[in-house]
Parts: sequence; C-alpha cells; structure tokens
Amino acid sequence: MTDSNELFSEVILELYKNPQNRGKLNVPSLEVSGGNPICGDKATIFLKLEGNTVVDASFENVGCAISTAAASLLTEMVKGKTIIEVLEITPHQMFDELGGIIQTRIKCATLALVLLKEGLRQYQKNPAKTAISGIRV
Amino acid sequence: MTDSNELFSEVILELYKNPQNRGKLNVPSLEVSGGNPICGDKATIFLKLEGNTVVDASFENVGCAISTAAASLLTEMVKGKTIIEVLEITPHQMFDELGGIIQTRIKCATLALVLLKEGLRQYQKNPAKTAISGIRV
Amino acid sequence: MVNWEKIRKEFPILRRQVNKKPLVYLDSAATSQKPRVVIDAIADFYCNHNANVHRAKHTLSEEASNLFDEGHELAADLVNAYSMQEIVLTRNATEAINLVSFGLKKKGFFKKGDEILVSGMEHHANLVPWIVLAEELDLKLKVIPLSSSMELDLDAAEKMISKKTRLVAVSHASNVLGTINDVRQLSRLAHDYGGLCLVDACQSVPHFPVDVRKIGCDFLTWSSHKMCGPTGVGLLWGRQDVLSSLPPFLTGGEMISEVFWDRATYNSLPWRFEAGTMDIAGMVGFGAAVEFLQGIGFDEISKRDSNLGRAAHKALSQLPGVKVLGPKPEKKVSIFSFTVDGVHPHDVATVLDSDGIAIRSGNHCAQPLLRDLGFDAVCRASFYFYNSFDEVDKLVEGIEKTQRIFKVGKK
Amino acid sequence: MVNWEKIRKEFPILRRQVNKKPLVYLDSAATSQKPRVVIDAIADFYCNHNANVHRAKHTLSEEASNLFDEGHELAADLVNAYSMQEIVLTRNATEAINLVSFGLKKKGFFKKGDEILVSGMEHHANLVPWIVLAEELDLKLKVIPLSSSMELDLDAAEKMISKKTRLVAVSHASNVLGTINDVRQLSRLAHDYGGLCLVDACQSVPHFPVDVRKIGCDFLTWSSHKMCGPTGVGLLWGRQDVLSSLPPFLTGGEMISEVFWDRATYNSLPWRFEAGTMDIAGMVGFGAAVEFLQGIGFDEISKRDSNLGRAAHKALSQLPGVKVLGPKPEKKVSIFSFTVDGVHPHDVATVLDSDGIAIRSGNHCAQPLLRDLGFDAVCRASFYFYNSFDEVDKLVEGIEKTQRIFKVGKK
Ligand SMILES: Cc1ncc(COP(=O)(O)O)c(C=O)c1O
Ligand SMILES: Cc1ncc(COP(=O)(O)O)c(C=O)c1O
Repeated sequence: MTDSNELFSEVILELYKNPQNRGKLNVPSLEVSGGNPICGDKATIFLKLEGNTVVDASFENVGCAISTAAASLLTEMVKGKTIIEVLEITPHQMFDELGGIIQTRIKCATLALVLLKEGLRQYQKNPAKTAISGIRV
Repeated sequence: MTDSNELFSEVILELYKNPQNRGKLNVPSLEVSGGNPICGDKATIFLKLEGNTVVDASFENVGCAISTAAASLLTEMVKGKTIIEVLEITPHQMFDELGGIIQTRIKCATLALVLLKEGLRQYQKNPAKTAISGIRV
Repeated sequence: MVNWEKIRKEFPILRRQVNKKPLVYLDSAATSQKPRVVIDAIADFYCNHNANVHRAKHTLSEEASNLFDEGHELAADLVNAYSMQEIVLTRNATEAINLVSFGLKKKGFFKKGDEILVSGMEHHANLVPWIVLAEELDLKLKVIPLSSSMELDLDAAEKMISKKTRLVAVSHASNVLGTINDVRQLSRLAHDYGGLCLVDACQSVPHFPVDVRKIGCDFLTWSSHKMCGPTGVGLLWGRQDVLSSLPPFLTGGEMISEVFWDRATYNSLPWRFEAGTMDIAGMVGFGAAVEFLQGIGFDEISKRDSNLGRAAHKALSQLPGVKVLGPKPEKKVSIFSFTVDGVHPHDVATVLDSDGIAIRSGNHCAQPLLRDLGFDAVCRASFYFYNSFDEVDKLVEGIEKTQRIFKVGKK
Repeated sequence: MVNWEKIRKEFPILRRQVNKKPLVYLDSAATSQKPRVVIDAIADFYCNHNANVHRAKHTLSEEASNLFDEGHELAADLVNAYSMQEIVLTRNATEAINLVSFGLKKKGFFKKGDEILVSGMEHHANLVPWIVLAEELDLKLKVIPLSSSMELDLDAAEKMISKKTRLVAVSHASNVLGTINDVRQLSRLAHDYGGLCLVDACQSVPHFPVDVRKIGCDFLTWSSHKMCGPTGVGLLWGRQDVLSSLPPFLTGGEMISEVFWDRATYNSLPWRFEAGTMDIAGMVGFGAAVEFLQGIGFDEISKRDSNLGRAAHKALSQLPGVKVLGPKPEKKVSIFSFTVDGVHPHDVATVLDSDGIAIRSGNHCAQPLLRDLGFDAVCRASFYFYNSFDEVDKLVEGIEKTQRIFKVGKK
C-alpha cells in the first residue's frame, strides 16, 4: 500500500533522517537561539563569518521533521552568501526548496530562517554581541 | 384617560403617600436595619416589646412605593402580635394585604418582612443585642 | 443614507413582545442587543470550527486560532492601535482595569503618598480597584469635581495634578450623565507630570469613533457586550511599551514560555496576559460585532446617536415634574438619567415595563456620583442606533402614564 | 441503554469534513464539542432574553437574572455543593485557581517557609500560580512523585506532608496521563495536618460523577468548555466557610454593597467574587450543557468513557513502535498520550489531520511532567462519549500510515 503524501516531501523526509550541518561550530562568529514556545520547537543556529560572508553554518534543534529539514537546508543554503543575501532569503524560497509546506506547518518551516534573520539584524547593529538567545518565534 | 393599573394597588399608592409608623421609636427594644444592595432599597425597623409581645413598631426607609407601603403595612400588622406570630407572617399574606405584587417586584414587597424576621431570630438567640444592622436581602 | 429601519430588523430580540407590547429597549448602556450576524457567528464557530487555539497542528485548531487572532486584529483596528500585540482579551472592562491595577502594583509603580486622580463621575469599575489599591499602598485618591453643567471641571483637574499624580483614570463618557470627557486633555496633563492615563471607554467605543493615538492615553478599555458583541469579552488596549513593562497578572497555561517545577518564563504580548482557555467563541462574536458596526460606519452611528439624543433631551426636558441630569445634548452620548417628582425610579421602571419599555433604575454602579448629586437612585433611558424616534415618544407616554398613576406631575 | 449513535448526531460539528474526510475529533481534553441544545440556548438567550442581570426592574433583566442564577444552581447540583452560594463563575479554571491563590495571599493565609504540595502531573494552570505565590511569599513548593505505573505515589505524599503544608493542590485526573488521583485521600491528608485542599477537576467533571462532599476538599474547579459548554465560563466551588473567609479578588460593579469615594463594602457570596458584567450568555449555555449531560447520566458517560478507553488502550498498546503513557485503563479517563518511534509528535498530528483526525501534539501545558518523563512533546488522543469505536480504528490506521510515510514501525 502506498500513501498519497503531499504532507512531507522526499526532501523533508530525507533531511529529517539525515540532517546536514547538525552540531555546534567551533568558535562561531554568531550563535542565535530561540524557539516557538507554543509548539515547543527550539533551535540554535551557528554561523562562521569572514567579513560579511558566511563561510560555515550549522544548527542544533529539538523539533519536528519540517523544522529539522528546514534548518538543515538553510544552513546549507547560506554558505558562501553575504549577510545581505541571507537577509534576502524569503520563506517561499524555503518552501520551494523543501518541496512544499502545508498551511498548518508554515511556522515550523520558517523557524530557522526567522531566528537567523533576527540574529543577523541584531548582529548588524551590534557586532560585539555574538550570542543571541531567547528569540520567540 | 384612565390607565389600567394592575401594578400598584390603591393600598400601595395610598400607603406610599401617607405611610403609617414612619420615624424612629423612642428607646426601641429592637432595631433592625439592612437593605438590598443591588436595588438600593434600605430600611430600619424599630420594635417595642413587652415580654414577647410587640407593643409598638415603626420604620425608616429609602425606597420605592412598594417597599415603603410594605414597611408601613408590616409595622401596623405586627402591633399586638407575639414574636412567634410575627415569625409566622408569610410573604403571601403581605402580598394579599398590599393588593397584589407583580413578579419583578417581589423583593421590594418582602424587604421589611425579611429584615424583621431575621432581626427577631437573632434577638431570640441573643436578647442582649438590640441593634442589628447590615442585613443583606 | 443609512436605512435605520432595516438595521433595526437585524436584531432578533427587537421583534419580541414584553407584557404584550413591542419591546422598547432603552437599556443599552447596561448591555446592548445583538444583531443576527453576531449570534450566527458564535453558532457557526461551534458548528464548524470549535477547537482550542494556538497549540495544535490540526485543521480545526488552525481555523479557531485564526479566528481568535482576527478578533484581536479587529479590536486593534477599532481603536486604531499600533498592533494587535497591544490588545489583551479579558472577561470584561472591569477585569481589564483590575489587570492594570494589579500590574502597576506588582511592578512597584506606586510609592506611598503617590496620588491617583479619578473623575467625579466614575463607574464602580474604574473606582473600586483604585480604592483598594490606595488602601493597600497608602496612596491618595483624588476626585475631579463636576461643574454645574455636569461636565468635568478641567481647571480644577489642572490644579489637582502634580508630580505625585502617577495615574489619571477617567471615563471617556459617563454611564449616568452621558457626559463626554476631554480625555485627550487629561492624558496630556497626566503625561506633563510624568504619570499615566487610563481611559474607561465602555460608553464611548460603542457610540463614536475612538482613536487611541489621538487621545494619547496609555490604557483604554471597553466591553464587547455594550457594542453588539457577546458577554464574556472585555478588551484592554495598552501602549506597547507600557503594557510590556507590566508583570503577568493571571498565570497558568498559554501565558507561559517555559515552565519548570520551581520557575516559569512568560510568553510575548498579548498572550502573556491571557491565561488559560479564553472565550474563543466570544472573541469570534466580538469580531463579527466590530465588522457589523464598521459596516454601518462609526460616523453614521455617532450622528444617529446625536439625533436620537437631541430628540430625547428635548422631549424629556419639556415634561413637567421630570428632571434630566447631564449636560447639553452636544456634549454627551444618548444616555439620559432622570427623576420623576413623587415617584421612586423603580416604580417608574415598573410602569414603563408594563408597556414593554425597558429602562434601568438604581444607582447605575455609580453610588458616589449619585450621592453627590443627592440621589439614592435615578431612572436611566439609554439609546443606541437601533432605537427609533418613535420610541422616544413611547418613553414620554410611559412617564406621563406613571405620573397619572401616582397622581403627580401636571398640576 | 443509551443510544450513542443518536447522541453523537446532536453535535453539529461532527458532521463536518476535514481535508475531505469525516472529522474524527480526538482532542476533547483540550476542549469538547458542543451539542445543538447548548448552541441553541446561547442563541435563544440573545434572541429573546438578553439583558444585564441583577440590577434592573424590567422583564428582560428579570428573565436574564433568573437564567443566570439557574446556571449557578446547576453548577452546584452538578458537584453536589451545599448551595449555589458556593459557586463562583470565573472565566476558566485557570482564573478560578488564581482567585484562590490571590485570596489566600491577601488573607495572609501563608507565612514564610510554609509549604504547598502539588502533584507531579499538574497542568500549568495548577502549577504556575503556586510557583508565583511561592516566590512572592517565600514558600516551598513540593511535588508528589509518580510511581512507575504513572500514578501518584501516595506513600511519598504522606511522608512529604506536615504541619507546614498549608495547601495541597492536585488534579483529579491528569490531562496528559489520564490518571485518576485519589483526591479524597489527599484531602484527608491535607486536613489531618490543618491545611486546605484544592482539586483541579477539569478532566474529571466532564467524565464521571464528581461529588465535593465525598471528596471532602475545600476548593474544586473546572471549565465549561471541556464539558460540552461554551468557552468563557469556568467554575469554582468553595466550601462556604472557606470561600467566605477570602477577601474579594477582582473589584468593580456588582461585587460591592456600598461605595464611597474613599471606601467600599462588599456583596454576599457568590456575587462578591463576580466583578462587572459576567458572561451571562455563557452561563446560560453552561446550564444547558449540565442539563444535557445529566440527561444522558454521568454514570452512563463514565461507562462509555471506560469502554472507549479500554478499546483505545488495547489498540494503541499493540502497535509496534508506539509507546502509550499512563496507567492501566481502569485507573484513568480516556486520554492517551503516546509517542511514535522515529516521528515527531507534530508530524504524527499532521499526517492524522490529513485524514480528518484531530489529535493534539506538544507539551499539553504540562512541561515539567513531560520533562520528567524525558519528552519535549508527545501525541495525545483524548476521547469523549460522542466518539465511536470506529474512530479508535481510524486512529490506529492513521498512526500506521504515519509510520509508512516515515518508513518506521513494524519490525
Ligand atoms: C487538568 C487541567 N487543569 C486546568 C486546565 C485549564 O483549563 P482552562 O484553560 O479552561 O482554564 C486544563 C485544560 O487545559 C486541564 O486539563
Ligand atoms: C463607564 C463604565 N465603565 C465600566 C463598566 C463596566 O463594564 P463591565 O461590566 O462590562 O466590566 C460600565 C458598564 O457597566 C460602564 O458603563
């Protein structure tokens, strides 16, 4: 029996089982953590910057398939991008790359992106602060 | 033009304009006051007792036609009665004597009676306490 | 042109008979009637979307959450708030005021000897919480007096206010006199001396456009049930920086972020102030009420209010033996407190009720004001846009009938 | 014999399709669905009797007041209270617990170093208020541990309790585990040492007969929305002597007796605790819900609950890769928290939702319990009498489908 499955794309299922970039970075330039207190998903994103360019990225998280896959994807996407370019990533780009997200789970798919953008915005204002936590999504 | 008036009997209208027994008694045996905080009606009943018999009664009040007429009527009714007899007066007796009371105003018609009975009950338990106040109806 | 006849028909209860006469409902200041769309919105919620909000991943919960959030958005829009984060759902306006008083207390906003300024026409809801607080914290409660025209004496207010005045808490419109107060000026005064201003808008939001940015206050509160919405829903608007500085009030589920056995952290605005399951269906009904009123237009509602008010004022003022309390019709909403010489207000209400006319009698939750004016109780006829000019006439006839029964009035 | 098929038909929402499949609503522990009679009672109130209560002399207000008071009577009857004076209408159970915590605090009931005993399975509603109070008053919060069978360890409780224990606050049934706690024994223990006992009955009152006299507790609280009634209505029962010893909580109109500019006196029970305009229509809807449930009979409801619970327990326990939390079915209400190996609870919920099956996933407002059990989130399927055995099968099929999608489960 096969199940029509428009809920979790192969990309999501694969990245959930085998997430990329999971774990801490050594001496990250920026570390952003937070979560959605209502659903309980939490994540930390680690970035290594050289100038304005992301040279490495990773994440740790507690969460569902979608938020895990999204964090995996995002940390892969941002490598080599400038801060400005990262800030330009849209939720829809994420959804497309993830192979589609159903309405009720939008927040899971954007958790990592929201954290990262908020972290970078705060970092732009105050580059001295390299650990930002408690962001509520 | 005449108005069909099943609301306020002639008894009530008359007693409202010319209440009997209004005013304080000199050295009352018992003084009971209270009111209905929701509608704002307040009354004090004064009794003069000889043994267990009411020899005089009066009232002071702030209130509507019905509660005024009822207090007037009640203070008249109790004269000469024993405490037991007063405690046996029923609301319906009052309503009858007042010429009928409409549903929405029952509480006004029984205010004085409730105060008096509650006062007498407390007096029976503790005859030393001759001023009872703050009864909420 | 608004077709008021048609709008009236949207209120099912107004087709009711009371004591075999068509209901003439003149008690909207106590609670308003509800249009079909509001009643239907509540039923529709329960028949199609009912679920608890914000925590689940299933479709019903998603739908319920969206409707619930939309209620907050509509409330924000209604008073021109900066965002829905400034809107807290409470049970009623009374609770909203308590939320502020408990929050300011816990925050340590007041110190011994500080002053709170209220007006001489406050409803118990915007008075008793401050009496309690003043007693607890040793504060001084001052009361802005009324002028002979039954308006607030703003010159006196200006003299009473000082750096000690940490809070000015005033009603936007009086539920007894109808008087509309200059809350913009009072907010400015409060701020001039470094204090906050809370506006009790229970009788203004239903009647005319209210804009928190124009008023410039810090808190504004009102009740859904007085503006065509369901009971069980009150609204608190708080300026974001002020609101976010208040500690939580009621605690429990939904308002938290993380909970351990010995400590908890709290959610963001406005959820931090919404503990436990809120009146979700009520919020949906409230949203429908806002849309209904906005559909008519608050400018139109306000004009209608003035027109009915002028008619009622004229008719009542001309009745011998009848005294109307309150300022000139231009300065008030269409709420009329009055007395009939020689007849107790409850008895006036009873005679009117026998002809299907519902007015309120009593102290209208404003005992201190009434005491100052020398009354224990007064009659109050309060109008809303669904009332008709015809009903003004019926009120007058009812009063005249009362006078005949009590053999008072016309010599 | 109760015709459960027929009773199910009285719930309009259960005819709904979700994602083109018939709705299978397994989230009643979060909020229950409403029968037609409750929805109609609310609409009927607004269409025929809507008015503010207790203060007016007009017919509508009289009718509304009677209906409102009747709601209190029905609540009293439901839990076998001594009188309706012991029933306070709140917004929800959460507020009821806060009312008690604020009241005990203001009354000076606790002194530094006193202890409050809660259970290791409390909902945030019956935990956070005590955490806050403990912090404010320097009290100690102690937690009764769970046994390996996920019941309360009453021997441990007995050892933890002492003269310092001023309050035992426990849930009657857990909203995560379903466990039914021996609140009678806990009340007795609390009293033995001179303390009070508050029972959070949110998950018991809807499911089986609850009798405050038999339990012997001092406070009992529950929410209308979990027992077929509307949102916006919570109930607090308090033993009359204890309740009457608490100072007022929220203040404003209705709860007062006399108000002056500088002081106020308060109304009698229960009105002293009901400030401002209550959710009158909600109370009417709640009353209809009580009558509806009593019409079926709580013994029958309880039997139905056991039968559904046993079926669900058996079916879920047999699924490979699925872990069910909680005691044996005889010891619990039909609430099932579970996990599916290799799939996050939210993802389970999403797959089920795609087939119209509504379950909840998350921490269920019981973060400390979940943390103790080693989870961030779990799935929860909760049943009510309107569910069918067929729906147990659908739940199982949905879980199996999830496992196929995630390629986990069997062998
Ligand atoms: C055991 C328990 N206590 C308290 C609550 C809180 O109920 P409410 O949100 O209606 O205040 C709930 C419901 O979520 C519950 O299950
Ligand atoms: C001016 C004013 N403030 C406050 C209130 C209290 O509103 P609620 O009873 O909805 O809390 C009222 C209504 O009675 C009012 O007219």
